Amino acid sequence: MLAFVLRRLGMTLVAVWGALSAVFLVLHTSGDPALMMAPVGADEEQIAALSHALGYDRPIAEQYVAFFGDVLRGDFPDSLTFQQSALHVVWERLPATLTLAATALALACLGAAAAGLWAGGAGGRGGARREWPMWLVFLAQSVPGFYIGVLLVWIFGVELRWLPTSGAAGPAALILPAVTLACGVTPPLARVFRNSLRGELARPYTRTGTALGMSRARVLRHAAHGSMLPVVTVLGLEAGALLGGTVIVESVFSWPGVGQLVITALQNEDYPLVLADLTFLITAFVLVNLIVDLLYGLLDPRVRHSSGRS
Amino acid sequence: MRKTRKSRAARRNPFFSAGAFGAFVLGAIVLVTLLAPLIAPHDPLAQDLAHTNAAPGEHGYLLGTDQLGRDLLSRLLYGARTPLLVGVLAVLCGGLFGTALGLLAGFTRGWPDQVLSRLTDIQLALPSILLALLVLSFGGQSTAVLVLVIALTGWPAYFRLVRARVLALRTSEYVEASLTQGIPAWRVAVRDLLPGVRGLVAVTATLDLSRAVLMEAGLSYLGLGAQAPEADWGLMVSEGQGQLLSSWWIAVLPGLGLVFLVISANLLGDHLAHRREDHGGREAAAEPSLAAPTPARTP
Amino acid sequence: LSAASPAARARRSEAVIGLSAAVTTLDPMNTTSVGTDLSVLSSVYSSLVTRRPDLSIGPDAAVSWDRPEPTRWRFRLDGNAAFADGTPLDAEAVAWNVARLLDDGNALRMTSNFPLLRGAEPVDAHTVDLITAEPDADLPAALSFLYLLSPGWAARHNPATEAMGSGPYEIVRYSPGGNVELRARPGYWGPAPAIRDITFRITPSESARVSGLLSGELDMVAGLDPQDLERLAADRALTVHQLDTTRMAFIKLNTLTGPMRDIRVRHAVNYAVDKRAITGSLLKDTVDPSPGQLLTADYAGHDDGLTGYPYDPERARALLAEAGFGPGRPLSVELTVPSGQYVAGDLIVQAVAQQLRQVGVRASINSIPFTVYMQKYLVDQDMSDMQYITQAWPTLAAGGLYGLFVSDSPYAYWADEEFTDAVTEARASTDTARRDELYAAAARRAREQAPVLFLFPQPGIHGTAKNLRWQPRPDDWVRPAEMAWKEAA
Amino acid sequence: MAQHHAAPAAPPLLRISGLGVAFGGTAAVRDASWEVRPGEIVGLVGESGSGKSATGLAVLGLHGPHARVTGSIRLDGRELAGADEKTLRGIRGRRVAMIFQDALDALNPYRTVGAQLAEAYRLHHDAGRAAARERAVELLERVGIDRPAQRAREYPHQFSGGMRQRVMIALALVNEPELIIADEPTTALDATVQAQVLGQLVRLQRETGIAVVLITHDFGVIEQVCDRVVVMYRGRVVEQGPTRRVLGGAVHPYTRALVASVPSMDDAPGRPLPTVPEVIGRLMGEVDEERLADPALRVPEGAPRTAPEPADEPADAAEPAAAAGGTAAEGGALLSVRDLTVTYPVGLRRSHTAVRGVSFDIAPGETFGLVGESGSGKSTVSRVLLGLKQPAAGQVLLDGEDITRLGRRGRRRLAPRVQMVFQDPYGSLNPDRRVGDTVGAGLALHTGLGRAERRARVADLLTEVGLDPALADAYPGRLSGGMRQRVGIARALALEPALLIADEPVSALDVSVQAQVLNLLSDLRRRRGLAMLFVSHDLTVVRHMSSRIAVMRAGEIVEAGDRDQIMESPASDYTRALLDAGYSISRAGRAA
Ligand SMILES: Nc1ncnc2c1ncn2[C@@H]1O[C@H](COP(=O)(O)OP(=O)(O)OP(=O)(O)O)[C@@H](O)[C@H]1O
Ligand SMILES: Nc1ncnc2c1ncn2[C@@H]1O[C@H](COP(=O)(O)OP(=O)(O)OP(=O)(O)O)[C@@H](O)[C@H]1O
Ligand SMILES: [Mg+2]
Ligand SMILES: [Mg+2]
Repeated sequence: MLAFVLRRLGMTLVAVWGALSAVFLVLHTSGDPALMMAPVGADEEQIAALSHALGYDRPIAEQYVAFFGDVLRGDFPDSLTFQQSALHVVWERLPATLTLAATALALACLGAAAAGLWAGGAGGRGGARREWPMWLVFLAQSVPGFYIGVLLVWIFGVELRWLPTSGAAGPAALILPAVTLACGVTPPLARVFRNSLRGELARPYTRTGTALGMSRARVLRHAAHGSMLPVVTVLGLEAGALLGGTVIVESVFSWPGVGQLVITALQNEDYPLVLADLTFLITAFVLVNLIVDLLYGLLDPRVRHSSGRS
Repeated sequence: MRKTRKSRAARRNPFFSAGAFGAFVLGAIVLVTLLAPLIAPHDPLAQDLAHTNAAPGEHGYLLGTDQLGRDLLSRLLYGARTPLLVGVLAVLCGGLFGTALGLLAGFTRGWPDQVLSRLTDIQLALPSILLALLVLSFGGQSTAVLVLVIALTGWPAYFRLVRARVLALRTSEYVEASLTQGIPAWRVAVRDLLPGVRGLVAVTATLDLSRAVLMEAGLSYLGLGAQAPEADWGLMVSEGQGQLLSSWWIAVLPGLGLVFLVISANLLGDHLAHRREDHGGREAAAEPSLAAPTPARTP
Repeated sequence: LSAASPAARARRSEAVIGLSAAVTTLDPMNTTSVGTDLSVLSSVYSSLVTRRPDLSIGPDAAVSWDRPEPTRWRFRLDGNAAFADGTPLDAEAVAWNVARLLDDGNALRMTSNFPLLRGAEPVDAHTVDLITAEPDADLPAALSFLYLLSPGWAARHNPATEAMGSGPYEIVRYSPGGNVELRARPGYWGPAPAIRDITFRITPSESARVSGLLSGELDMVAGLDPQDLERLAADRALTVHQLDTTRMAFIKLNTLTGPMRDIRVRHAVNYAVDKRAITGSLLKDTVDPSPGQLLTADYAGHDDGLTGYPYDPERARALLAEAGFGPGRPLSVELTVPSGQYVAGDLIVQAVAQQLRQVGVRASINSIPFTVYMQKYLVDQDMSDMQYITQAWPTLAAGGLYGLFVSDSPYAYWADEEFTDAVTEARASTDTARRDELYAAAARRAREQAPVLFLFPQPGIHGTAKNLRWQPRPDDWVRPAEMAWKEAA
Repeated sequence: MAQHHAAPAAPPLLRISGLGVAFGGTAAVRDASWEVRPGEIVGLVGESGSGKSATGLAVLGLHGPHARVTGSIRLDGRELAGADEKTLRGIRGRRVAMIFQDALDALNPYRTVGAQLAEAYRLHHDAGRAAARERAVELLERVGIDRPAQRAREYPHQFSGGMRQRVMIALALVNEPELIIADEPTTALDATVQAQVLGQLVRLQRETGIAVVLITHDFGVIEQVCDRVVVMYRGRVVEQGPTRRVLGGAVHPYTRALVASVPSMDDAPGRPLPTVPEVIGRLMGEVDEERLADPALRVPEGAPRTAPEPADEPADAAEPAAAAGGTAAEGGALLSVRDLTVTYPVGLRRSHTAVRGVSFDIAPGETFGLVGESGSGKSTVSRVLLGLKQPAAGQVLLDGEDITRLGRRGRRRLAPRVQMVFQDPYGSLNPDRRVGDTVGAGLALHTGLGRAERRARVADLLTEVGLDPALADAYPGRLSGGMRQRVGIARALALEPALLIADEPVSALDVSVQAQVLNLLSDLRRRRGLAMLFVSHDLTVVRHMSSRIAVMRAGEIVEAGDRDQIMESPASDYTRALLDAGYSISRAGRAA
């Protein structure tokens, strides 16, 4: 198990390193950040001085090393728009995003569990009567997130005035953005859960259970446990969609989280803030996947016992 | 005989008739987009400032006009151009790239596999919409960059599926049989493995098309994809969302267009995936259910 | 849910104001964003003088001021004025603030608004003199932007992330980019504000602001899109205010390089655009087209005698043909717009582009973020052929705004001796009649030379909850202290 | 083994009458009637798809939602067909238990063995957790698992195949049922393990007197274990009766042909096996399959009771090789394997030695048998001979040339000389390519033949292996397992190799088809003078095909020598155990 954890950890670090390198490269091939940071009307000397002060005139390899040094120390340059530690700015916005993402994830898991159990638990019996939640899921999957958001604001916020449409003011304001975000994450979860539950129910061991005299509910419970593996995998992959989704959902609902922050930072070409924000998002995503991997080991004894192979 | 088999498939698979429907709608959208210059009643860019925000039916505009008095119907007819063009090109690029590399990695194993697999890990560590935002914001936006960035975020799906399939096929006896016949490895890869992943790639590509379209729409919505005054469904939703209160049709109709486009691609993809499961025999049945890709989704 | 209604907030003496962008810093000298940063900070800090809703300059920390010498302004401070921590707002403090402003090492964004200011000299505890390099009649107007920090506090705290001022409110909660919550300060030395708790809610999307107003989540939003006017006006729970702002909108032409060097082309584009059609449709007739002027009527120096370019596409085509452009050799230009920055800016640009196309000019639209736009415009000095912009001068002086058009200004992209000479002379002149004459000449020259495609003033449309009393302003300030709940009917 | 008989007078425990099971349009079981008496072991035998499992599942109502069951299934007189879920749930596991084929899949992989046993117990007993756990340990001990208390805490994947099957048996026994239906409980196991597991089952059956229905396709098992046997064909019960009678003198032609086609230790090695169609043809003339499934059909009176003698070809298959056996080592060898060691990497650093110091020779025209249990390294050796795997050490000399260090080019030269027939008739043909392409691919590469010539050659090859040449244009999806295996053989023959490697060529095939493929291989070998490496885990089959045999265990050859010497006087204990464990039907009993 320890070897397994270490291996996963190693791969995680490689992934973080690679993703950050990609970010670094994109940012550095797009121009001298000093130009963007210089005050309006600054002349070339001033820009050169600023560039030097910030270290942007050093060779790229040196900057690359320095960049990772900064990341490791958690010591990011100041945001241009907020004039304070970019990491601090991101940190301050974090709770809003976490609340939103966690609520959406909980909603998605509930929805996926209900739809998956209903449609997959039939084990192929029941036909359309059991399949309708999957059609709903299918629809949710085919509607762009921003469109869902826009429609929800229109219907529930403006026409019906049931729910707040913007800002993180109170639990009621959480409902629409969380539902929108959940709409994006539920479909893959529900589909995978349904399919894997069906697959699990078709596996001989569930038949063994029935042959031993287990009730349908008990067999379902065992099968549901078995079907968790692919669900958890998809959950890890969907963490990316969830984080990406916050970018759009936070824009639509003016939700003051890191997703909206990254959009404004990109628009303002706030180089250090983009960097800090992405570093955070990447790390969060990769961490989630690490957790998923470890969960895998917990869920499936076979994985736990074969640390050598994956 | 054929007929009964088909109808049985139809009964067993609720997506069957839906698949035909998806193909039909997708075809219709493509056709309408191609014929737009012939059938659109107006120039999609022509403004009629005297009749802005006209409701559907008003002043002879069948579906109304937008804030600049442009005919919404004509804009809708043209509006699938960019999503389809970008989507198809991105799917082609990503699909070819991912399939080729998946074939390479799965077949040779060893270090190319290691390197490429780590690369996809890294790629997947960057949520695709963020990667796209980053590249488009700092790399400048153009259709070519848009296609590339969508393809870039799409190739790992093909890579992983093809690689897994090739890894499985690689040790299959018929591939070994070809090798023992002295047939060169690359030829075995092309003649024995490629056909084996063809169906899988086709399914993935169809579902990837919906992902690409959604991503194009999402980026256009955020202002990083298609640019005004172009008629583009995602951009139109973004332009019209401020008018939902007074002129809902400006944002709602192009959004519906997107929904139809994506649904039809998803239906078709699902149908193809199911058909593979139904008729693919042993190979398909042996695949884990995960391998039948669920359509990716960009919010 | 009733707790979220304006009526409930009125009972509890609260108000929620929608802001279009995040508050980026709490340092009032390091920002020039009036609509957002400074609106919030003006409640927390006080300045020497303040601009009232009717645009006149009134007292704040300074009770009176005069100009004992041409280059010396004298301000007498309110003896009660003090910071929240009890330290007095005295002449020393003002002098320290001026020094902080003028110290280039601090690289403060506000500094460039005070090009003539040279320093401050305390006269006594409550009197301070401000010295200018040249006679500067506009200094008090400029000082309405200068918010004063406590020297002792600033030494121990970071003003960018914390605030402690002498204004009517204090900050209860602030996170970078997040909502800002204010609470009326019990010990405030001036008149207490009418509403106790203020929340500035960051709502970058226009539709979110509008739906926030309609659903009663927001009590006040400034700078709305005219497209929403009808719907908002129809809502009986809202009051919609509508007036011209001090910002003039126009399309700046790059007269230094490219096709716009040719005055015939500049005239042609001015004739090609139907300003009236645009104000009528996109701006819902909230403003009238500009009479060929760079200033709005609020500025001292506005020339009432000018007329704008009429809509005359035939003339435009003829002029273009004269300049050598026609069907065989169409003119292609790039038209840049900062996305989402200006009211209806993106739509206006599309309308202009389409109208230009009708006279054979191919205008391709380049929509970019505001910061990138400013970068190209000012830092890189790489403006495209045409760019949509709105400009205002905080002191409402013609000299200020015209200063953006003189030959050596980085804003100008226009080198015209006649105009520059007139403006320079007018600014130095103390003779008002002569000055008005010179400004009129400059205005005529600008009209004739057309360094811009003249459009119209930017409309100011502000929405408030019905019960919220607030006098709308032609400038961008949104000050909670100017708001009050009407007695519940 | 099981020779005791229950009193014939005892009322049947399970009586199946007129049972029909239909999946949509296909009738899996038709009008089947048979019964099980208490304490009796009944064998249910038949080729793949004959409806054995469908019958077994129907008894407990486990046939799934798509099957329609008609007729009657009575347990102690109580009707089970169409009974409600609740009734069935009370019976499942409690009165009738099932054992499934693949124990790895049939056990819940996510739960410990002990937990599964305890849960099964608590389903029917009002017992506490501790008591149930005790019961679980007790049963593990009873089915012969060491350290049962500790193993109860382990997961199925930590058990070997044989032990898993024992756990399955324990699971079936935990509630002390009256009847166990065991569906191919040992098919996936090695011969020695199979013997142990079956022995255990029979021992427990004796101790408890539980009735058992043993579903199998292995006549050897039937002969040694079952009291009575029920033979199914195409969904119908064509014959039933006491084991001895059915094996010795079946009255239904199908049964008789089936029994005749099974290779036996008593047969003369190498003699062509009588195939099912052959025997039936000889007995009855032309009979179509559907008519053959008629239970009323009888072997004509005059026909001999035993299997008819096959065509009078000499039983000399092994003779030339036996003669060359002594000289192979002296340079006459076609293939010479010297001290072969093969490793597979495990993880990053470690490696697993699959083959260790293996040496043997094959003379031209000789069939060399390689036998051993699963994982002993048989396939690894074949892979090295084909150049698919590089050995860690040792040499493989083909006509004196070492082929282990050949480059890509050299391997291509090797291809026409060594060819392979694969185990899995489904996996070894590319489903996306036509049969003709598959067979002709090597020709295109290694010969200068034109398109038309190649087609003609492919047609010849297909004819040679007994297929319709028109099948060249068909896709493999249309072919049956036996046909596919013939295609595989044709592909191997296309390049006219000197050495043919057959790795378990018949282990995936039904008994009735197995004989045909074995005959084809013998025939080809004789006609073409092919040398052959025949790999199998089935001693009977290896004995039938080979003149010399090597026995492998854990990567090493434990014994090698002449067929007769190995079979009659094995030198190593392991070979002896292997021989003892083999369930082979004895023709002697029937000859009497
Ligand atoms: N779930 C099912 N759906 C459709 N057809 C089925 C199903 N299960 C079995 N069949 C069909 O019923 C027939 C009998 O199958 P069954 O599994 O009983 O055969 P068997 O004798 O057990 O064969 P084997 O030796 O291969 O296990 C076969 O033709 C099979 O294809
Ligand atoms: N590709 C591989 N990687 C790692 N180990 C392998 C590989 N192939 C085989 N082995 C191991 O090598 C040993 C020998 O395997 P091999 O396939 O040669 O056995 P076999 O005798 O053919 O068995 P079977 O009768 O099951 O086919 C086994 O322990 C197996 O686990
Ligand atoms: Mg079976
Ligand atoms: Mg093997």
